[in-house]
Amino acid sequence: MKEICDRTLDLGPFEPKPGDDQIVCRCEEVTQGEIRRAVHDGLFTIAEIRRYLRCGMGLCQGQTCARLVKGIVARELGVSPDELEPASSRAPMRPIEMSVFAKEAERDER
Amino acid sequence: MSDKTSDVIVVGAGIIGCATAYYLAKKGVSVTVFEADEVIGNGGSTRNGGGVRQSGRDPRELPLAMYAVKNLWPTLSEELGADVEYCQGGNLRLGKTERHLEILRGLRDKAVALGLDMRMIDGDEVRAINPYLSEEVIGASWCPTDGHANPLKSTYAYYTAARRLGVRFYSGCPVLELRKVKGELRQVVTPEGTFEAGSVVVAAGYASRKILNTVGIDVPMSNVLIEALVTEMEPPMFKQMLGTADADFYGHQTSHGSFVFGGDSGFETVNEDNGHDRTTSVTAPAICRGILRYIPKLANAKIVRTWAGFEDVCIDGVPVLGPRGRGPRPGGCLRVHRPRLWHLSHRGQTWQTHPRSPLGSTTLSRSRWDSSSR
Amino acid sequence: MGTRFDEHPILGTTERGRLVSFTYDGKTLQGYEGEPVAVALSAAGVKVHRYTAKRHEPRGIFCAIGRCTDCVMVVDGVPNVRTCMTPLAEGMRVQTQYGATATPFEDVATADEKGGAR
Amino acid sequence: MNRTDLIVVGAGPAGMSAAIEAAKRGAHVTVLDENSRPGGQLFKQIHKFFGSKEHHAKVRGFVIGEELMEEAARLGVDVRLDSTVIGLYQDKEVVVREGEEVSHHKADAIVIATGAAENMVTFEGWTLPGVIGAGAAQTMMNLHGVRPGERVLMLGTGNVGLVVSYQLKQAGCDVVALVDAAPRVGGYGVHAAKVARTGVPFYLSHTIKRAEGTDHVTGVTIAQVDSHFQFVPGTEKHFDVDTICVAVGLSPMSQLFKMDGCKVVDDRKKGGQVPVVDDRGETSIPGIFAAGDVSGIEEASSAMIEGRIAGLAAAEYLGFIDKDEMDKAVAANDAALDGLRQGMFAPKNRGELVTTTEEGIPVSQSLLEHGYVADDEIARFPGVTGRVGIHPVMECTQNIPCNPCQDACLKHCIKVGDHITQLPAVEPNSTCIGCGMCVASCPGQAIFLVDEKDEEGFADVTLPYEFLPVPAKGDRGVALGRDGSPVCEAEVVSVRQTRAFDHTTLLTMRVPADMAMRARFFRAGSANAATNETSATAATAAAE
Repeated sequence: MKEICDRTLDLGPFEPKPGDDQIVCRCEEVTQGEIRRAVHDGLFTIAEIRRYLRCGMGLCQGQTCARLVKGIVARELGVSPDELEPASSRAPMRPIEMSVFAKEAERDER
Repeated sequence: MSDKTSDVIVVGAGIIGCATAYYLAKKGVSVTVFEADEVIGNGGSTRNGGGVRQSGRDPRELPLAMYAVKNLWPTLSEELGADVEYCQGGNLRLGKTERHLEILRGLRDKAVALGLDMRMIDGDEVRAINPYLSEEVIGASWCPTDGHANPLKSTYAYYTAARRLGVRFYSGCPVLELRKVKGELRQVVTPEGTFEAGSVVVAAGYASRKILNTVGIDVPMSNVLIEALVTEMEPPMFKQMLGTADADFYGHQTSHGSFVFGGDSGFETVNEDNGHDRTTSVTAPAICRGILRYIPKLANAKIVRTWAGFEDVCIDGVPVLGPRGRGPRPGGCLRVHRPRLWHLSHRGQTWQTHPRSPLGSTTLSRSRWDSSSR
Repeated sequence: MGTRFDEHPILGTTERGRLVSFTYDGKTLQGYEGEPVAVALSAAGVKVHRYTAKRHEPRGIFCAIGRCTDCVMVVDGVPNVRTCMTPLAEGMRVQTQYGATATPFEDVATADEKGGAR
Repeated sequence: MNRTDLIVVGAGPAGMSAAIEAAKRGAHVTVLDENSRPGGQLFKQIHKFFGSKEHHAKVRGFVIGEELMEEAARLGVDVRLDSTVIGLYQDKEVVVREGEEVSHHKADAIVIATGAAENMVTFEGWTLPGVIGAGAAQTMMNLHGVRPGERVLMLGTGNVGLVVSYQLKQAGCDVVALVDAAPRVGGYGVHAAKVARTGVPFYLSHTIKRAEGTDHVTGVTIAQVDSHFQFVPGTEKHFDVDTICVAVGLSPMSQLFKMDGCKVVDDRKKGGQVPVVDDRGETSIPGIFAAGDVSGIEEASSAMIEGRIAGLAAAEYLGFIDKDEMDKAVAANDAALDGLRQGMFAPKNRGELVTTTEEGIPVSQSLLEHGYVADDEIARFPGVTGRVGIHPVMECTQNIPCNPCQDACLKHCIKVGDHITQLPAVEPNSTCIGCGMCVASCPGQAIFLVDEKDEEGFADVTLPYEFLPVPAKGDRGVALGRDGSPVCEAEVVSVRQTRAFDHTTLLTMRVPADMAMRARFFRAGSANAATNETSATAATAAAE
């Protein structure tokens, strides 16, 4: 995304499109329209979109929607999805109960 | 005005930089913001626990916090046109032992002296406010006007609002050097060229130190990795911001339903420095243990994400805010901050554009170290 | 509805645990011990596992391997349980999840109205 | 802290292969997998695998899984199931959830073989219960013995979509249509053909317009799309279904690499975000390796070889073998991998249109556009010859790395040659004895035995059959053509089931002589009482 350094980049007015009401992030119920609008508001990176809208931040952590969100953002910006830096990956790889994460197994040294 | 000049240049697009830019633009000031990272708000602004807190603050910064809670936060969502999820649910700082209560009373005394409504309550009163807390909690300090907000939404709400007002943002554009012209700080050198302004505001977290070094200013500060976690959506339980006398953890339930908690493992100062904002294998479990000792009911809440980020901390734990040099001078300003939600946006308004700032002229100034008898 | 089959041309006879009873929104159903709760529900014709928090839309089995949010229900009082990963046990109490609770949205709305009138 | 030489994350084909190779060289290996059964996706793969004899070809996926487990157990590999990796932290520390607690594991080398996750597409109603991933369908029917639905529409004609459609039919579901927005079938033609001949219509250049229903799926409307993937008005077709199955590709599950700071890139030819690796699978962090789908989506057979290479490289990194020994062992695997990466479906051809075979024969357009080779196209392929007396007819028309048929025939009637992607040809002077081993061995179910008895006016066609109930000798029914439509009446004259056929029944049906090269599937009952009536016709009528 090096080429989009100047955030004043004009994407033109936000115009509704068919499918804007469709859910993209199933976990957090974020729609295509919300994502498109956020890009027009100046949120040009996947990290910003995720933090602002919570898409990809639910239980599945973007397993299902990351690719879809990337496609929508790239289309709005007029760039290839490959140019967008994907969001960071963080533990836990699978959701884990607090009580489990808190409990360290007895040491089994070998 | 040309592309490369503006009234003010802000270095750093965290919540402080974005808020400063927003309030200046609102007053008709032209602003250019430079962010080294490709992502806006990628430092402490989006890594913290979201507390909008007055209690437990250093007396030097408390007036700012109180001003913000009174004048700024209640209408912020409306003002910025985006829900920052502000919730004035109060702050409970919990204690389980007499020693804890002693610490809490100390905090209370300092706060009350400056006019903050903060009082000690016993265990039953605590559980009347928050019935999910363990029976082991014997008391707490209670500040009903504290609360929490969503730091991510707040940062981006300021950013998008500033952008709407015409603030020019450059991301992925590090400031390489500051330059003085005729003794006044006027120029900012970036890979995109040299930019000029009447004032320069440095709000770049720990990077501020290196940037300020280019004009011979040093701030005694360091970089600390803070870690936090978030759970999936849970049924609504409580609205308070929680903390403990022992600092086991801090956090709250968001309006979305998830719980956000931060804390530490105690190993922070000796952690291997890998130079990355990655979590360690011991901290999140330590935070969980801390939480469950106080809120056993959260045992089944599932964590979906943990994260870490650097927080810049000055040697005395209090931010630097004020003009370069000994006193206020038009043009050439210096601001360094700890990325905490409450004071940042506030300062942009009061100090730069508000006629009656609650700030003493030198309370938070860098000059506080100049006069120290080292 | 997910009909069970006992014979498969390649896999032969399906092995199942013992038949146990559990409740689904108060109704008694039967399934095989150890199979995922979602499978027992599917075989019993249950398709909707939850209604979402924002749009109150129905969701059911989607990934069946514990990666998505869609099959979560309130199991034995605990919300957000991924039923596709949770083995069925005798006497389990399974409830449709509304947002993050087992209380239907209509009931929440009614309770709010009553609360407001007080 | 648990310490070992090598930790492998993922007990799928790649991970298990890596563990086995490293353990063979003396390394202590721990394999971690979140599932209760090892083998990764192998346990849902009930079809016979493509490839060569050396690499488990014609063995069913779940059996390969069992074989890998046995070998690992013999070598003392510590396979920990129900062990969910929570994260990969600094200094090769893996935090693992086991039961209701977490444990910390450290190794000097790590192989990450976490596989892939399913992609999705959005359409109106895609969140309704009844819209499921293809993996969900496989899990429900192949692991738990429950049909995901009764009437299913499949979106996606890649190998997953094709294979799962077939599996749905094996589980007794009615697959009403296969739909793909692309203009051509994405997966192996033979996988498509075995579905098409059962009567399932293919709709290429079509996609789902909406899933219908209030609380769950009760129907679906598809429509044609133009070359820009925009709907063509007036082309809508409706189907009554209770399930929509989505199989639109896989993405590498590379999060662990990213979490640990390994360099990753987006690579469309590899299916998404993958770690940057050298030719031994080593990432930008020394001692951390990648193998299998996580480093680029391919077939399981490639994943196994990649796993072996990563295991050897890890053994060398750990000092259990020297570089020469590794290079020698890796070279053999490289050659095999190279072989598997040839042909029309090689990673380098992803997204490309291949119009002729390596032999210079035009690819069947009907296969690409409808899922079956048209009657007037079939004769041009080298496996298809007509002659009096029993002989194999190999309707294998695309260059894919696979040659079990060649080995299956003890009479050397079938020749693929040294180049594993060549189309099988009938050896001119060989004598077929009708043993049927080639029919049962073909993972694509593309081989038939045809016995043309000209004087008597009929022909016997032997076909692979993997459905229930198995017809009995003497049953009368209908022979279906490659396109799944009835072509003539047929009578079952022989039903053969042996261990060597591995659950594939060889059904021989008698048809009129002129149907010998058209009749390719058997359906019990009369032509009118067709159970799987061409739903397409009905649907189109309904839409009009």
